[in-house]
Amino acid sequence: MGNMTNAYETLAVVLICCIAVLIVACLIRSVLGPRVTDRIVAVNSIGTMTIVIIAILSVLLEEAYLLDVCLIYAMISFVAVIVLTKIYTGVYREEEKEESQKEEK
Amino acid sequence: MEMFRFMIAAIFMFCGVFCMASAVFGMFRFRYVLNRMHTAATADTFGLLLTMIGLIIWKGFGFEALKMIIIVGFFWVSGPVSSHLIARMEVSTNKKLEEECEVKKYGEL
Amino acid sequence: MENFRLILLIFLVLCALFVSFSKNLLVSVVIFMSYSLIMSIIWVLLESPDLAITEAAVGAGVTSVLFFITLKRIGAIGKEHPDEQDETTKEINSRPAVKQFGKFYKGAAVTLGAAIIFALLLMVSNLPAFGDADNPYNNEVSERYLEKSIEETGAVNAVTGMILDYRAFDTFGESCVLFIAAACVLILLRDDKTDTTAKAIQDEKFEPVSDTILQTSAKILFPAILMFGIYILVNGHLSPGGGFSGGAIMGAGLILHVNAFGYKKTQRFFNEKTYKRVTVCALSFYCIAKSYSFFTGANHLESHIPLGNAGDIISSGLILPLNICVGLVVACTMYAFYTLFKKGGM
Amino acid sequence: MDFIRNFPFFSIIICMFSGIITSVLSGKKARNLCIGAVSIVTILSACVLFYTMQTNVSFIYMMGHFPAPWGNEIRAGILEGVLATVFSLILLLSLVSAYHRTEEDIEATKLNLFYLLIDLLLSSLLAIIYTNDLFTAYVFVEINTIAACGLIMIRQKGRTFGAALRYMVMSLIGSGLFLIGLSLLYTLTGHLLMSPAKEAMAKIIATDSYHMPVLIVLVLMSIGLAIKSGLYPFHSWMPDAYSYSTASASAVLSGLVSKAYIILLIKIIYRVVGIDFIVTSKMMNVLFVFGLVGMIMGSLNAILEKDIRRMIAYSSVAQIGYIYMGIGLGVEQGYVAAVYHILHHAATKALLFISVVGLSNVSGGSKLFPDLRGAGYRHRSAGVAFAVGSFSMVGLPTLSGFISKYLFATAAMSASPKKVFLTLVVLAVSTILNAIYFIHTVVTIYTPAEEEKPEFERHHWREKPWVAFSLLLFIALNFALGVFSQPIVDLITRGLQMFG
Amino acid sequence: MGSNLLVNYESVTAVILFGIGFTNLLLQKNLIKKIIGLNIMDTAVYLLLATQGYIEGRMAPIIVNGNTDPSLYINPVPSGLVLTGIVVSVSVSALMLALTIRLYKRYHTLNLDEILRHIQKEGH
Repeated sequence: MGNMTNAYETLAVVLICCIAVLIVACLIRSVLGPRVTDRIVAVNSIGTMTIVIIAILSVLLEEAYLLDVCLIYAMISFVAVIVLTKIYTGVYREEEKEESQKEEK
Repeated sequence: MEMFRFMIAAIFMFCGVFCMASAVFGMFRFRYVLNRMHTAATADTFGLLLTMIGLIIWKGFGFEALKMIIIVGFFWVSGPVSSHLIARMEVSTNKKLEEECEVKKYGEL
Repeated sequence: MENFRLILLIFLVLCALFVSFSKNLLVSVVIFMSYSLIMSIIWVLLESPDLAITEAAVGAGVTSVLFFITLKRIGAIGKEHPDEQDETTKEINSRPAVKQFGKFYKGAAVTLGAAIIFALLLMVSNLPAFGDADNPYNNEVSERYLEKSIEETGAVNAVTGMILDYRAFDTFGESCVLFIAAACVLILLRDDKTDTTAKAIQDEKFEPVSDTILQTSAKILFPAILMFGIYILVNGHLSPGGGFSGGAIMGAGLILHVNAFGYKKTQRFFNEKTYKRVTVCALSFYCIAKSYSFFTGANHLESHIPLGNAGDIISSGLILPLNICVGLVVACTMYAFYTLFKKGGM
Repeated sequence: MDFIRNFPFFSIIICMFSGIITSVLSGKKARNLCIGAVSIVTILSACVLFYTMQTNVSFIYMMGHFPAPWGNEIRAGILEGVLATVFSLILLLSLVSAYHRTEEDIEATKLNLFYLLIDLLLSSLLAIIYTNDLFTAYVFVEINTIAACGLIMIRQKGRTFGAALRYMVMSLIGSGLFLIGLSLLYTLTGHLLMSPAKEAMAKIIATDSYHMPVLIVLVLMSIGLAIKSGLYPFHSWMPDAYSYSTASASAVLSGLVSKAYIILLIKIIYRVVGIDFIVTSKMMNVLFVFGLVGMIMGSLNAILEKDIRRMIAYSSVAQIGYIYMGIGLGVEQGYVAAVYHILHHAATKALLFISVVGLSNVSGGSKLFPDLRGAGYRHRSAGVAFAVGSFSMVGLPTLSGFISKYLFATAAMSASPKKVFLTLVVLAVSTILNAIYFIHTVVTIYTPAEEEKPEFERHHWREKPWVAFSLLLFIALNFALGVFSQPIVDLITRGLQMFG
Repeated sequence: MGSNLLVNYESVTAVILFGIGFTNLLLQKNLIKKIIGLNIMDTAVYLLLATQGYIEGRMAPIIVNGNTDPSLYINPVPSGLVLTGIVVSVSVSALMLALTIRLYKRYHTLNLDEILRHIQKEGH
């Protein structure tokens, strides 16, 4: 059974490091991203990858309550996406209203 | 038996991480915003499912497995809704949408 | 595991640098949100799940939402204007004296920052190494919290036992910090226009357009989020979590409900009056319960609160009701912050 | 365990509870509840003072069922009793004497939030005075900062938001430095409570193992608290913060809020590090030099000011310089003089800010010197109060200012020779500068204005008896501090001996 | 005792983040950047505090099936302090954001120097 645990351990560590590299790539995407949508999508996928990392860590460190953290992240990234999209569409609609008023004048 | 189970779990988790890597690769590769958003959303949800299945196989059945299923269930309900919201925001605010993809006005469907 | 920690730490420093040098405000807020996402992975690695949950719910969740709304109210989201300066400032900035002072100020601040970093680095190099057991703070104080936490406070989670029973005065001050910050935000952002017509027009403007897809999914997810918030709240003394994070999750659930169903439906069960009543009742119960336990403790009287047996939910004396009170206060305050920032009223 | 030992705990809880209740009350009820709570707290602190004077020992009050290094605890002695009584008395007087002005400045719907901020401010002041635990002190320092920021911005004008934001940025830098010093201190000593931390610190100093980190921790903590209390180089937020808020708010802010952080610094010096280590470390000289420079520069800026409220705010920059100079002397009498100056400055500054409100009421609400000419005749009690306050600041005998300058001089005698010369010179120069701008203002308000502007109405004290009565009480407090100075100085010395 | 600088990475990162946050709070002209700098500074201090509590090879301070031997768990005191600190920094940044909104509504700029110049122009 001994070699099984460190086999699992190396598997988990390798996976976590790959996902960490992916997170850094997502960060660069969110910095470069020309449009607001890229930024929201990048943060959303950083959130999902954090969920996966914490899930793997919780199985690796044998602590069941870390899975609550993953569930919280799922909720938080969902609420953040809703708020951001509502805000951006609201801002865009106001801009259009201003332009239409300017054209009427 | 133990080695067999480890192999299956490893395969599932590697596929999951591969999906995520393809999502990130897709985000950099595609030219139009909607394509980038599409790859990120689908691959994320699928990658999450595969990794979670791998973890469940690794951990065996118990409370952790139940929690992971709840997480996947929650994500499979909220993921598409958030992608829908982002896509609708993109469509309604992108002025130069025509040359990115042909858009049928509501009337012409 | 070693190099994984390194990748995350380098990621943190990268985020901090990106934030300070990025021109666009929305980019810096988005990067700051991913900064606190990664910070909570580091809390997991440092074996403190309580912090991971609180940072996730309170730090990453509510702070980022408040930042987004502030950016909207400031108009920094839509238009790509970095920092447009009106003509007087440009004229003033072009004067040589101001430019010279600007350079001096920038140089002084950077040297001050570098000096502080250097002093602290010198300090850190003398601190005990990372993670070794025989450091000065691993003494009888933390031993007793671990050994006696079950029999003295009844809490399985030693951190919650320490917060709500051993060092309860700090946490009482803590909920007063949240209460007074909510009062200040009320002073600033609540606009009490007396004429009801203007208020009606304004309410109409903020009513979100009803979107069936979001509403159907909110019908499923809103009860799930509230249920999960109550689970974290009630299990505060058994598993990590407790009042603050449970309350923040319920606050996030309320924010989801407002965004999906609009203010009119939410006002049916949660408006300004319920906010005031819930906060005052919860905080005054907290105040009375804690003064009772302080008074009996100081005068060595026997406080007749049963501790119950360790494992189940109704145990550990006052900790459960206190967690519920703190949870209610935090949930109402987070929702109040959201509505005050967005609309200036419940 | 006689019942009186609960009084410090009762006073903190009463203020917090009344603060929580005021959030639902209306403006008028909130004011009465707040004034009732503050007067009860004054009586309770006076009883604590008398009790500790009889038993002549500082008692420890366990907050909760667990003894020292595990649970929180409050420690009350003679010094804490004196400070608590004087602070709550000054808060009560400044509330009562300017409540009509507060009602004019603040919208009716937000009046109860003002009294909520005052309640929680007093409870955090008392908690900082009484606490024996470093992290509790940090939490209540945060409550103090947010309450003070709320008080600065309560008038909802453009200027007050700018002043409040500047205050918040500077004091958050201060509390950030204080927090990192606190966490490094915890890393070194392993204790958060002050008394066990002192033994651990004594062991560290004896073995000289962490010599460099102890010095860095001390520097971080004292710079953090110096920024928050507005010592000279970090004082830029002070003039705007004090001069733009309502009358009783600026009296409370300038008199009490910045003093709480200095008391916390003295507590850390006495109870965590011990005076002997302080004398050897060079750190105190830094504070001493900053104090001296603050005394001179504060008074110079005050002379150049045209607005009377900003002038008084700059003069409190100079007074904070006095206090840090007293601490920097590093001698027992130096601390006694510093604490006495805290009491003197709290009483006189609050008096000055309240009387300025009376003067500006009768001169068309403007605060510039030309309009204030002859205001002393129009509002008799405010003119007398302002004159008494300025003479006490300048250092007229029989008033508390003279006694504190005398205490500083005697304390300087027993300090190291270099410091003696510097202190005496700077003391003399700053007294002269004080005299210049205070006497100048007293002269302007008492020179009869050439043409009597019609719209300046004369104020008769029978219209608002409360205002005149509380101004009288303020003047009496100043005279009491000056005349009965010897018993008060003995109390402070006994308090400081048992403070360690 | 000299240099275990290279051993404890977390403390070094915490100190660097504290420096970055501190200079941001002091140097940035834009108010939103200042508030983000404040948040970075606070999280850096909490990282430093929580790193001191960590002990290699021990579990989180949740007593597993009644076995209360302290050498199994890490030190719970720092995580208690940081829990309080996180909520303090959330309430402070909410207050600062509200102030920024009111300042922007009044002066239509986020640059602190411009705001202070407008205030001086307004006179007493």
